[in-house]
Amino acid sequence: MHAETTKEQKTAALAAFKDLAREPGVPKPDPILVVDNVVRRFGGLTAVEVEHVEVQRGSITALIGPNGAGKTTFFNQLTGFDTADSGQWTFNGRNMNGVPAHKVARSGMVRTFQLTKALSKLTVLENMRLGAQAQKGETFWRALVPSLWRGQEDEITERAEELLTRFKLDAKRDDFAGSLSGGQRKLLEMARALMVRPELVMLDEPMAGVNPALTQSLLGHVKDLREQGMTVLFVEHDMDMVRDISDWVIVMAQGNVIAEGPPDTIMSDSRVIDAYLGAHHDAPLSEDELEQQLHEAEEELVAENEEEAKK
Amino acid sequence: MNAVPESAPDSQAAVTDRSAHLAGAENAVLRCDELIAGYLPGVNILNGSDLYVGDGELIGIIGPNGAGKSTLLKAMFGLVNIRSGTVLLKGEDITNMKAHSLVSRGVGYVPQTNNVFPSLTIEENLEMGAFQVPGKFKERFEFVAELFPALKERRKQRAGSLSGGERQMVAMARALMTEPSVLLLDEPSAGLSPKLQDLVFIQAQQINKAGVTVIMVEQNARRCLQICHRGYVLDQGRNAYTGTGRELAQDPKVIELYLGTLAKA
Amino acid sequence: MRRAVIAFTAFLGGLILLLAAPAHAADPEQSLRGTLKLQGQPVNGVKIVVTTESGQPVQEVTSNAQGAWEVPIAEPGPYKVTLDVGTLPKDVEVRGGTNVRSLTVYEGNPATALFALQAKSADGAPPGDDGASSAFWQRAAQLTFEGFNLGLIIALAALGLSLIYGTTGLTNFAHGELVTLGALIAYGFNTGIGLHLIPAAALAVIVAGGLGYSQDRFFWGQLRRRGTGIIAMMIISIGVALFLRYLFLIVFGGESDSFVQYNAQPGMQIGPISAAPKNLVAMGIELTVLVVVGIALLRTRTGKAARAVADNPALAASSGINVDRVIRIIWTMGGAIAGLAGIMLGLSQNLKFTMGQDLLLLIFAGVTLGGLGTAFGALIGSIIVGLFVQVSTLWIPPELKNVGALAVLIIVLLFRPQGILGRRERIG
Amino acid sequence: GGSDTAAPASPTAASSSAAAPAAKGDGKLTLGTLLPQTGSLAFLGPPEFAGVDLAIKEINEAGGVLGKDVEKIHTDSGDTTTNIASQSVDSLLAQQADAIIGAASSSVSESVIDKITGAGVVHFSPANTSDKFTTIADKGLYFRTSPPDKLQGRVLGDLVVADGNDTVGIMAMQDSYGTGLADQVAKTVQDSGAEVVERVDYDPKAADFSADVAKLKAKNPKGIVLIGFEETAKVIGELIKQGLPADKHKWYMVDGNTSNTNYIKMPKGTLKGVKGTIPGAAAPDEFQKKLLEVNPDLEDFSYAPESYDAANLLALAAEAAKSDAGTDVAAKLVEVSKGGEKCKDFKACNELLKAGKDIDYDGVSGPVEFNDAGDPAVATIGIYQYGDDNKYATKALEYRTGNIAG
Amino acid sequence: MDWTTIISTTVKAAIGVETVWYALAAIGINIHFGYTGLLNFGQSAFLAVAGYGLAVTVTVIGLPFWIGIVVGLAAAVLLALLLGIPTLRLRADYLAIVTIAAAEIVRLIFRSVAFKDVFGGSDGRRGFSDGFYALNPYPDGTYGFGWFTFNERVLWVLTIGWILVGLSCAVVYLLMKSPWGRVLKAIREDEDAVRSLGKNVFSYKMQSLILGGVIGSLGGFIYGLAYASVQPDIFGTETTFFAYTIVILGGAARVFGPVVGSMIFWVLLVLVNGVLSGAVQSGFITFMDITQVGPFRFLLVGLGLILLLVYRPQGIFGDKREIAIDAR
Ligand SMILES: Nc1ncnc2c1ncn2[C@@H]1O[C@H](COP(=O)(O)OP(=O)(O)OP(=O)(O)O)[C@@H](O)[C@H]1O
Ligand SMILES: Nc1ncnc2c1ncn2[C@@H]1O[C@H](COP(=O)(O)OP(=O)(O)OP(=O)(O)O)[C@@H](O)[C@H]1O
Ligand SMILES: [Mg+2]
Ligand SMILES: [Mg+2]
Repeated sequence: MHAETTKEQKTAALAAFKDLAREPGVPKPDPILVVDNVVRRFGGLTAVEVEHVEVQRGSITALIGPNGAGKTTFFNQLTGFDTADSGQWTFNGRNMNGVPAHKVARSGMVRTFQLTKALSKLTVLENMRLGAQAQKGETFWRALVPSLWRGQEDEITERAEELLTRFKLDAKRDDFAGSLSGGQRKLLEMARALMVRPELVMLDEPMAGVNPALTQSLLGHVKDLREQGMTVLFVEHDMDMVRDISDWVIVMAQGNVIAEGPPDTIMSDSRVIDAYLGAHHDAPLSEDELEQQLHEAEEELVAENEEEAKK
Repeated sequence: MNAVPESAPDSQAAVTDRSAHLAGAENAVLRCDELIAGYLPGVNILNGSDLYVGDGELIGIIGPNGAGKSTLLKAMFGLVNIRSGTVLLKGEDITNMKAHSLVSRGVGYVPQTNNVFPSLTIEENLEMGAFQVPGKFKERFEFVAELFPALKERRKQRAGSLSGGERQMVAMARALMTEPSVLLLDEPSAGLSPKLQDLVFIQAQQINKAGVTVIMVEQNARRCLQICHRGYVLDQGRNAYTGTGRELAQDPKVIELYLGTLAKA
Repeated sequence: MRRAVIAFTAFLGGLILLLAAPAHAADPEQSLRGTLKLQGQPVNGVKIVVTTESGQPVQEVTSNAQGAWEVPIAEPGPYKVTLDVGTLPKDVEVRGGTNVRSLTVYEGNPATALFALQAKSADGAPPGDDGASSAFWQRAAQLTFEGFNLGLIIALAALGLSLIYGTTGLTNFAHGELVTLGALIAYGFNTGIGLHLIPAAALAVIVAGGLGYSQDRFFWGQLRRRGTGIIAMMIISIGVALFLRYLFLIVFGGESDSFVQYNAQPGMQIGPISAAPKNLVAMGIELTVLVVVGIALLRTRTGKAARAVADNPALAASSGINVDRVIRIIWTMGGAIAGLAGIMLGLSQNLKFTMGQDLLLLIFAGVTLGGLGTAFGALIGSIIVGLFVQVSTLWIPPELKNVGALAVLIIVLLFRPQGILGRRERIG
Repeated sequence: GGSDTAAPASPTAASSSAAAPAAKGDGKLTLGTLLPQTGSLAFLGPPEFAGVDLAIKEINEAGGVLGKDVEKIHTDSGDTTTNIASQSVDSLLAQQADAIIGAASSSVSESVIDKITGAGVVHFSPANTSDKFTTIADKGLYFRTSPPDKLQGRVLGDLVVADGNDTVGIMAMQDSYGTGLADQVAKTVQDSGAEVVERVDYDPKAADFSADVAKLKAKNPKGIVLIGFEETAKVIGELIKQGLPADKHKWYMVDGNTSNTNYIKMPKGTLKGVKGTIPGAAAPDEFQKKLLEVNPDLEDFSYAPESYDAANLLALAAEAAKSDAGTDVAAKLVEVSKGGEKCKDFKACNELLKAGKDIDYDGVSGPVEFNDAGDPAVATIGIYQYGDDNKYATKALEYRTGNIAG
Repeated sequence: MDWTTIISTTVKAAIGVETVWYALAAIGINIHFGYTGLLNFGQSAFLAVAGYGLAVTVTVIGLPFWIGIVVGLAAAVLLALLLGIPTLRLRADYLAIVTIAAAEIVRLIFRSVAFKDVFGGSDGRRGFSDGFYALNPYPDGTYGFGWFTFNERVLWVLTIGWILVGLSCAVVYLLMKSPWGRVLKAIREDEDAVRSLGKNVFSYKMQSLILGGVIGSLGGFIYGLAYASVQPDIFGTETTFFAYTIVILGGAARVFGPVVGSMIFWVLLVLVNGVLSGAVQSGFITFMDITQVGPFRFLLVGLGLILLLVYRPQGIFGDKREIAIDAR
């Protein structure tokens, strides 16, 4: 498997996962995030009901599941953007329920939004700079004296520019973020979250709508993050990506964690295939398969029509 | 703007010359000629795009982020002001025509973002989809409910509280309510689970088989090229490559610049 | 020194006046006087003693057959008047107990001392706590009614605002002026042409609707087409408000006036409440309009389209909705409803060029309290505001009655930031 | 305002010690007005402007002042919310106004008095009632012909008691006019042995007055004193609705709302028997006819007499001083207002002046005798009564004259 | 028509006291609304509490002028805290209404009979400015040339006023260039995004509310000192509306926007008035009489506001691109 990218952290992560049981809620050797009994209901609908889940430090963990499984809602609970009906979770051993969103982020757990939140009337570069933590110039009194924060600002800018280049947004650096295309916003969202230098970054469908060529080059970057010691938890529907970069996969359905395991195992799990992946979970369709599928579909349609005609 | 493909598009699929376009566009259902359009004064996003769709064709548009794919669709649909160039629908000039009059001419559109009415329920969203043909609502509703059963269960839920994927379903379903004869889809598969992505592609194909002309913008480029008759690669507001889906999917240049090799592994 | 000058001047002035105006010359300087009555009947033969402040006797008199008494006073200044209780008829007493009045007599003017007389009752005490508490409840009932009365007018005005806000996102600060406009048009038909108020009002509502339509057709619609942002539009609406308000001032004048009919209509007593018939009819009309429009918005195709346009105009257009047409319908309705609200306000109050402006804050409070952009929210919010404005006067001085309503707005939003019927947006 | 002798006690003494700038008359008397064309008191503007216009018309017909026609410049005082009075004063001062008649609102006057008196110009208000102006630092340049609230309050209070109302309710507009008058009425009534069972200060801008009236109703007073301006029509509508009509309870009104135009649309007899007090020794009837010649659209006449008197007094003082400079005029204002041969209009007074006599101008609003603080010292209050047609009889029931200070 | 008068009053208005204190109020609003996106429609309340804080401290309690200023500033900060705690969680349009409500409550309390002993009812308070004028370095007299003159009192107020305006602009300039300002602007765009990046949104909003309120309150001082009085009705919603107008005129989120906006606003108001009354008086305009000039002027102001925003929605200094971004 991708021997060329296997580095120290990756080996460590893989080693950690090696002997783990493939079952929901399995304890990890060195969890950075431990979640217990988190429940969130909307009226009669139980959006999230997670009994126990752990995320291994220094790994790339994918969170997958059908639409409406509760992945985003789960993220919202963990990061303080919504209040869970019950349950508790710890990050780095610290109890995090009830902690307001900004404190969650400061403690090193940063999330991105599925429906992007670009700061429209700030330039792309300013968007990026905003992400940096512990800025001296962000306290009122020090802000009044530019010399106190200039140096730090330059560093931040440099870092921001690096990231922008990486995310192919460098040409847009001085444009308003509001004028970005859908995909560019996704990119900005992710790049901005990385500016925080979090310990755990939670990406909510970072690559939906991003051009595949670019996605590919960004995956390398995500892997680098792991090498830098970051933990990545991401939601994604692109199975190629999941297979390529994740060390571990957690599957949610109807609010519950239904399966956990390494990508390959998960993708051959029949429940996962039923609930999520569908008939062709593997690789893109070959021409023949495509033909066949079409054929099947057509037949179905014909059958339907006939049925209707009978009525 | 994004990086320009370094070498001029010179591979076999590279067809940017207008003669081919003009030839093909002769009897097109929908055609755009040298569109120039943009949002901000003085900044053009589309720099003379050409595009045509024949009757019953399924067209794919791919390209890097910010290339102007969405803008192209919006321009055709009257949501972005066209600065020069023309859009013809079945020979009729529809340049800068209001969106709602296009709907009555049988054009349907699924936007990429903000594609549901958040404060309306799912059912009402779909009702709006059938705004011009209220009589058909029941029948069409049954149809889309079968496609996306989740929608029927939740018909009274406000779309604003739906998950990203659920919204995408609503958006797709809304456009299918009218039985359009030309359908513009802007990344319909984004955010959907693999199973539903399949469904969307199959549906697109089926709808197309049923005689509907489809233009589809996709970042799931490989899948898109697999099912489409012809494809356009858009870069910097211009057509960089055109060709049949298969041609484009196999063009090494296109693969390198736009498709990536990941999925091939 | 200064006082002396003033006194002298005054004296001089008084003197000259006396000379100049013979009508007054007949009056013998100043006096102390009064009339004693018991239940409307004069009481005579009661002794009244007038002394100076320090107790120097001035004069004693007894009340005459009309119950009147009068003591001429030579020197202006403070005096004491004592009623000799012993000379009162049996079973009669001075209300309040004290029979001494100390009052000042001013130069050239009579001063009246009043001794209210009452029959001695067995228990002595006039209606006590019981009466007070029943008066309290009666007032509470009246205020509740008034709360609904005012609340419904606010709701009607708020409905127009809410419709327009809900569909176009425009926070229309000129809405108060649209309310005034309706009232003034009706006034024009009513007094200018001499139509009876009912046809005049009907006509005015139609005209107000037409003006609403043209406002959008020729003004707001054009701005939308130019891509004017909503904040800019909001500020523009402040400009429109100024423009219209002062136009009204020029045309209508600064005074207030009323319709020809139903002016100062006497109330009738319904249980603990007194209400004028016009109030009841107005409330009926208001409630009907509110409910009908509210339901229409929820159920009809155009109503749903209006909400769709509110959410996302571009998508609405993509769904085949003629956005401009929907907005125009809403503006027409909004204008007509605002006009009707103005007429109702003018009916129950008076007409003035600032009448709408004076109500605007309460309208906004109502709309916000209920949840912006929801028709029934506007209804509920406005009625709550109306009720608080009125009922809070049970405990706070009436001059501060708006404080009660505004405070409740703040408190409710503290617990429900999205308003009573508003819904919170999902994050993420 | 406080004369220099009276001022030292006031906190603003420091700035008042500065003498007014040297007078610089140009031989032509220019009267500026600073009266409400806009704002919440806009309804008071037309009668006030008309009063000044009428006076100036008569003055100029009688040959003007110092041989020249009096010039007038009208400006808008707005109300305190619009804040344009100060700009208006700037423009008046720039146009060499010698005296400024205004403002209607005490608050507006307060905000510009420094500016006006600082320029050595007479500040003459026809309507300010706030007692602050008695002691304000004004360099001796502030005067007013405002209705004498204290006297009116006393007269009204006595009237209420004399009519045998042992329980009295007061509805007063919440501003310096309303509360000042209400205080005085309440005091008189209470001293006389009647009881003020309820006093409601209401916000004149309120959308409706039902709560205010309900509060009054709960105490069921025999006599109801209504103090306010034209919004009283709304209050009356509410009184009638809630069952406190004038034929069951006795109503009393004041100069601000005793009107012949505001209530005529009400059903016949609504105001029958209601009594109102208006300052001035004559029925305003005749005067109002003259005003209507100046402005036929007038519907309200509040403060027109006071404005008219202000203009006349200024003109007479200028004649007496033989100068149009503000400080000179101010110096003569007290003199022409009292202590001399009585006269009632500019023409007559001016002739007396020309004949070298000391004059005492008696105006439409009352005898207008200034004390040294520039406040009117003596006044006449007429008591009027409404008839079946919701208008008051032009003949007063009685006049009462007295010292305002008491 | 008397052009000297018209021009002289206009020029004076451009730098006059009203321009100064409206500019200060508008600078505050610019911080709230322009930079932070807080639709604070209760700005007049900040002016009010500051003015009354000074007035009551000096006249009722009898403390010296400087303490009055400190009390006024403290009152503004306190108001910001009181107003902010319940309201800063609200969506922009809700916030607008709630702040109007709060400001009205403040005004109604100041003018109420119930508190007349403290706040002076509808007449307000006067007699607290001596301490300020005692500091006046200008000797008595008039200063300037020709028709362009001020007396020493006005000159002193204007000096202080413009210094305050200058300082406020400098502070705004420095802050908005800084990361602190960046956070505010980001909050204006999307709070949740900012929260997700670890910034305490509430705290920044509160800082913004306090800063804008305090700068606005300086306007309240200038008003009170220049007129030597405070009155409740000046602090009505109209004042806030005009201040908003000024902000938009100048261009929101521009450092000098409010200052230029205020100058333009007052110049227009005075110029229109001068020209109109001049024209009426000298008979060029006959369709209205002189007493209608007042309303007509405001009518024109309304019209001017409309036209300006229609043809230049971004204001004088604004950036057209910014406006185009969120056009609906
Ligand atoms: N505020 C809300 N009110 C009502 N229902 C809600 C709300 N938020 C989420 N839901 C429901 O909860 C379920 C879980 O939503 P969530 O967004 O977490 O799904 P998801 O797993 O992220 O899906 P996707 O892959 O489509 O993004 C959905 O069915 C959604 O409709
Ligand atoms: N509302 C807007 N205002 C200004 N500029 C815009 C706007 N929307 C898009 N743009 C600009 O137009 C360019 C093309 O945008 P468009 O949305 O058409 O791209 P796209 O090809 O659909 O990209 P993606 O695949 O990321 O959706 C982008 O570079 C962006 O900067
Ligand atoms: Mg999701
Ligand atoms: Mg796109």
